Amino acid sequence: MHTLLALEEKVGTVSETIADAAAAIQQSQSLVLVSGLTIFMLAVFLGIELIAKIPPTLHTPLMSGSNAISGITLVGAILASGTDHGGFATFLGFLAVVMATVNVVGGFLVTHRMLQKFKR
Amino acid sequence: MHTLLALEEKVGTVSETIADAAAAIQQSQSLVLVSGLTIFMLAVFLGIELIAKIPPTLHTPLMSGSNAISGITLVGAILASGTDHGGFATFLGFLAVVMATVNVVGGFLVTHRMLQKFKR
Amino acid sequence: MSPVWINLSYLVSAIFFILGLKGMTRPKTAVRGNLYGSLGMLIAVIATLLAAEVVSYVWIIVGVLVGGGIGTYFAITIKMEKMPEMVALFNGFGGAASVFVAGGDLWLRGALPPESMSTSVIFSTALAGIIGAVTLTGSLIAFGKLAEFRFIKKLKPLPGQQVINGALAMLLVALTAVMVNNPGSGWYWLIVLIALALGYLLTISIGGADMPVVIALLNSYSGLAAAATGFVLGNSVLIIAGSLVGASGLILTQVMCKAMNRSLPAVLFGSLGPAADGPSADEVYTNVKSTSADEVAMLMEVASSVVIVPGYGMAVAQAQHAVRDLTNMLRERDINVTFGIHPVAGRMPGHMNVLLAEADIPYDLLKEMDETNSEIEQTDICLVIGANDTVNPDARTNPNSPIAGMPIINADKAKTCVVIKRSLSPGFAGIPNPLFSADNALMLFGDGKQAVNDIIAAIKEG
Amino acid sequence: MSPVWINLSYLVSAIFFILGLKGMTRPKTAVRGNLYGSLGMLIAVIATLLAAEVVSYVWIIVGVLVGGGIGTYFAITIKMEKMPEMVALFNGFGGAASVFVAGGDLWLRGALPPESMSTSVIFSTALAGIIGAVTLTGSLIAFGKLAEFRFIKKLKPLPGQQVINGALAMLLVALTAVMVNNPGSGWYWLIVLIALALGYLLTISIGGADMPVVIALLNSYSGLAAAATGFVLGNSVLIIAGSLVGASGLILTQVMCKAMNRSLPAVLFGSLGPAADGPSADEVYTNVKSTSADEVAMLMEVASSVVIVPGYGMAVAQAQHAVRDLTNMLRERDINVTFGIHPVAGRMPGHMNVLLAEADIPYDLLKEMDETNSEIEQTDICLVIGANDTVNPDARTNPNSPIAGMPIINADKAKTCVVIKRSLSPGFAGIPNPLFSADNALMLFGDGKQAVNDIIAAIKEG
Ligand SMILES: NC(=O)c1ccc[n+]([C@@H]2O[C@H](COP(=O)([O-])OP(=O)(O)OC[C@H]3O[C@@H](n4cnc5c(N)ncnc54)[C@H](OP(=O)(O)O)[C@@H]3O)[C@@H](O)[C@H]2O)c1
Ligand SMILES: NC(=O)c1ccc[n+]([C@@H]2O[C@H](COP(=O)([O-])OP(=O)(O)OC[C@H]3O[C@@H](n4cnc5c(N)ncnc54)[C@H](OP(=O)(O)O)[C@@H]3O)[C@@H](O)[C@H]2O)c1
Repeated sequence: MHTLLALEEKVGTVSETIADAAAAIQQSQSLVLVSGLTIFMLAVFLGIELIAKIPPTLHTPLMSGSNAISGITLVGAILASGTDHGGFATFLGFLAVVMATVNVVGGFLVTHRMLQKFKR
Repeated sequence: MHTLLALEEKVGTVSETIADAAAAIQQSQSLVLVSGLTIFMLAVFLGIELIAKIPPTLHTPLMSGSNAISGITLVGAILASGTDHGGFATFLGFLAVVMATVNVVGGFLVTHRMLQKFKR
Repeated sequence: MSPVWINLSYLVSAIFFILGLKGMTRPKTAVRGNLYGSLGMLIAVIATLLAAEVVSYVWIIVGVLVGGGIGTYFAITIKMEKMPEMVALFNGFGGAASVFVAGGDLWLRGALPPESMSTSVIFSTALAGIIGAVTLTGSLIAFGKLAEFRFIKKLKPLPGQQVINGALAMLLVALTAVMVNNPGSGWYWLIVLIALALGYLLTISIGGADMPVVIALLNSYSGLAAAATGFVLGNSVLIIAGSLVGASGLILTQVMCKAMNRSLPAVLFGSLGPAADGPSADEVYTNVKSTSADEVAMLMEVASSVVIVPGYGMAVAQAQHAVRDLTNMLRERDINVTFGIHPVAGRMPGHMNVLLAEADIPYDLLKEMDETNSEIEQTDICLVIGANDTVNPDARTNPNSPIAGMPIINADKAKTCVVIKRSLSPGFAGIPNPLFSADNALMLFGDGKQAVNDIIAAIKEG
Repeated sequence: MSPVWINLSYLVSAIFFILGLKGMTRPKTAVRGNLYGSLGMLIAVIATLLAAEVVSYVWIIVGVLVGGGIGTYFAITIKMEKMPEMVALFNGFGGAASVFVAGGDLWLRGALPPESMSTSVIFSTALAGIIGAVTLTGSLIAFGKLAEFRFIKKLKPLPGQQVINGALAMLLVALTAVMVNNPGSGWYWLIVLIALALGYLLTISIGGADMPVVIALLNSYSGLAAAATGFVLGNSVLIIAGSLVGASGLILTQVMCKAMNRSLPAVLFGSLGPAADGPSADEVYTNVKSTSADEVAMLMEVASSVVIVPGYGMAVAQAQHAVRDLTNMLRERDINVTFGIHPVAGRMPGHMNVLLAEADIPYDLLKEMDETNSEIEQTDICLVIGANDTVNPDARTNPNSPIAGMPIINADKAKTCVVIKRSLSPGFAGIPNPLFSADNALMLFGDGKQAVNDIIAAIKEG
């Protein structure tokens, strides 16, 4: 009985700890959101400051280059198509990989081609 | 005995879960560091871009104003002096609160006083 | 790699994206900036491939090979004047990728315990779907319009379209709320469908002088879609890269709005209707005087200043190298030659600059619109090559014109204005141009390249 | 408030800091920018007060009242020419606060389970201590130098100081490593002590033309210390605000280095030694010609262009209002008056601009150094008021001078140069100035304000 009691007690504290941990995890999830928002805010301000000074000459290359950067979704596509759970997600991931790669590779290449002309 | 066994089993899985949770927490701690670094990086770039265009006229007010902003340590000071654990930490926190407040209040005020002159 | 290392790699990749964008703001550093950007992408992709979640590589490799092949092929073979279309198409692909990634993630979460479906994640998923889908159809329509496909021109906005758009937007908000409370792939795809329709409707009704604004806006959207996907996956590099692009697109949108003298709401929800009260081509073209290359050559020989105003037609005719030769020839004869670059000449912001740079025409001859306009009355000859809407005085004088209020290059105010184009057919906005029958205007009909070469030959002979 | 809401408030506060800094870069928006900054601070402080961790308010309230009182008192009563000292002192306080916060946090962690002592947290703690302590003593010394305390001037760098500094820096690295492996408050305070010594030694040896760089650098440090504290506490608003300030200080440092024609390493580890081979005052001042207000007035009456070069002495004499009156008077007589502003005139970057703005002297009369120098040879009278080092031609001609290489305003190249100061005593850098015995130079000895008023009176009479 003694052992049983001790065990029950242990289970009790253990459950509490788990509850605590779960709460902490949930908390930290929300904090991940907040830090995501913080990062978003900073990047938006930074983007605005970076581009504010761009001369008209570079509008076209900037659009095509930044468009290539927005192909960063490729990272998400790889994550989606690379999981083992397969099926529909892999299919969607595959489509996304194809499209994002077109965007990335085509975008950077064509920008490079254009900018070559600006070099003297 | 049946209950005992079940309980022991429970404790077993429970400990595993706890270990998992602990690992997750540690992981998330490191990720907090990484997101801190990300925020730091973005803010540094942003600071550089923001200030790059400042005219010499505003060098003095900028220094005194940004100096006041660096008094944000006040937030940390409040956290340190407001805990219940008291003693040495409270004392350090109190000192920090005083100094940071001088920095903040004095800094913003004197900047305001200076900038008034720039208004037309 | 452990999550921490992966995230540190993402940090490095984000730094390269920032340096890349920064580099792209100056001609000297632009090439390097683009390389930095692609390096950042490479780092992010490699780090992701090494993530623990990624276990099967087959489809990734196939996808990258297929996508890379297509991208490379188009990037290398596309002609410079077609580039705007291609960029629009690529932009649409980016939006589509966000739709699929968010959808795939949602599907995977279906198998996980419900805690993984936090409100913010589901909300971000819906957002990624909406922005991505709007970007997709919007870009496809823009692509069609830029490529000047016939059938796109035939697609007319529905009557009461404003109301329909508003209703669809409300519906999207409502469905998002439903989905947040009741996460499921079904709702997601419904949302995506509606957003696809919205993207189509929003873009189909925008035309003429407003397209540059829309193109910049779609650029911004593709970034925002990526950022929303970043919130779905809790992935900082997606958030950073996406919002950098979103912000830069927003700034460009603003720049375009200013250049077109439009407000953003006016572009998005502005008056539609094909300006039925505009004069017809027959009314306008009563006094058109046609000229020959020889006559133009003679005019040039006695001129002391020439302003060349290039437009989309110069790109179509691939005339930029011929134009450079003409420029050099005139400058050798001590004639002052400058170029008047309208901010939306061509089919993409800054398009003319790229084309003229391609032909090695020195930067310092390229003047912005305002500068050109301030000197145009003292200019002997304004040579318009394949430009139309950007020199249409209706924008200045006719408040009912679809391009009313758009600043133009005042070619009609030069002492003599010579216009090179193949016919009297209209430009992108589809409206007649009173410049062509102005008293001081002479039309040199013909293909842009041929006409310029004819002028060169005539000057050599003369 | 729950942590999420607090962090959202911090986000809002960070936005205000960004808008604030952005505003401070343009004269028109600077006042608003400063208000935004203080609003951001208010939000951050209130959110923190509502945090669950904060349970006892007594010491906080007392601390805020005491600190706020002191800050307000000084901010309101300080004279404009003393402001540089005060900003330096405040800066030091910021550094000290970081030291105490990091120390307090470490002490609190001592009571928690060892997991809370992650490597990165301890490392950040050490970093906050080091940067904060260097900022503290560095700023105190800068304060003393700017206030020109006697005893600070007497403090001489130790022989072989470079080596000592290097050794201390190494020691700090080693102790940080020890502390990371073996967290404890003892190690922390040892590190702080050594860093205090390092801050003292680094700053005490820097003088003359290099002080502006150091002041900007210390400004940057105070931000970096706050950012390090942010890593200790895992607090994003500290990281953001701190690194914004750190970055802006870094940019200013670079600007100052450029203005002084110095490289940052040269400033920090540069040649010390009081340039013993410079000429003595007696050697230099052989040909000093003294003048009177009447004579200056007569010169002014026939001049067509006057450049006024203000320096720290104008601030000390509070002469800026008199200078404005003189300016207005001369301009009424159709004499072209401009001001030549040296970037480091006064005791803080941009100090002169603040003083002249205080006296309502129009912006557009204020010219930067380069512009003034390009026109100085056509200038009839260069009126130097309380400037010394910034018009010392030794910087241009004597490579052994402690200010060698610093760009100066070439007052000696004007047709006539009139210098107002009280005596032949040196400026901040403590060296004689050959300008004062140049052939075209006239000295008007006296207090700046009095002398300018005398000139005004003489012109009125004449
Ligand atoms: N830049 C942007 O960002 C952007 C984006 C989207 C839309 N747009 C719109 O595009 C238009 C740009 O104006 P624009 O003045 O550059 O051009 P435009 O108004 O589109 O006119 C181009 C002209 O070039 C002529 N042309 C075509 N091929 C030619 C050839 N081979 N040789 C000689 N001429 C040829 C055409 O007349 P013929 O057929 O008679 O030869 C046509 O009138 C504006 O309406 C603008 O709003 C701009
Ligand atoms: N701006 C910055 O960021 C900064 C920061 C730190 C250090 N510094 C240093 O400060 C110096 C600034 O040069 P500066 O040319 O402005 O000034 P300065 O070289 O410091 O000389 C000031 C002169 O003003 C005279 N003066 C003092 N009180 C006066 C009064 N009441 N009436 C008339 N004259 C008076 C003094 O001569 P008398 O005593 O004979 O009257 C002195 O020679 C540089 O060495 C710079 O490196 C600048």
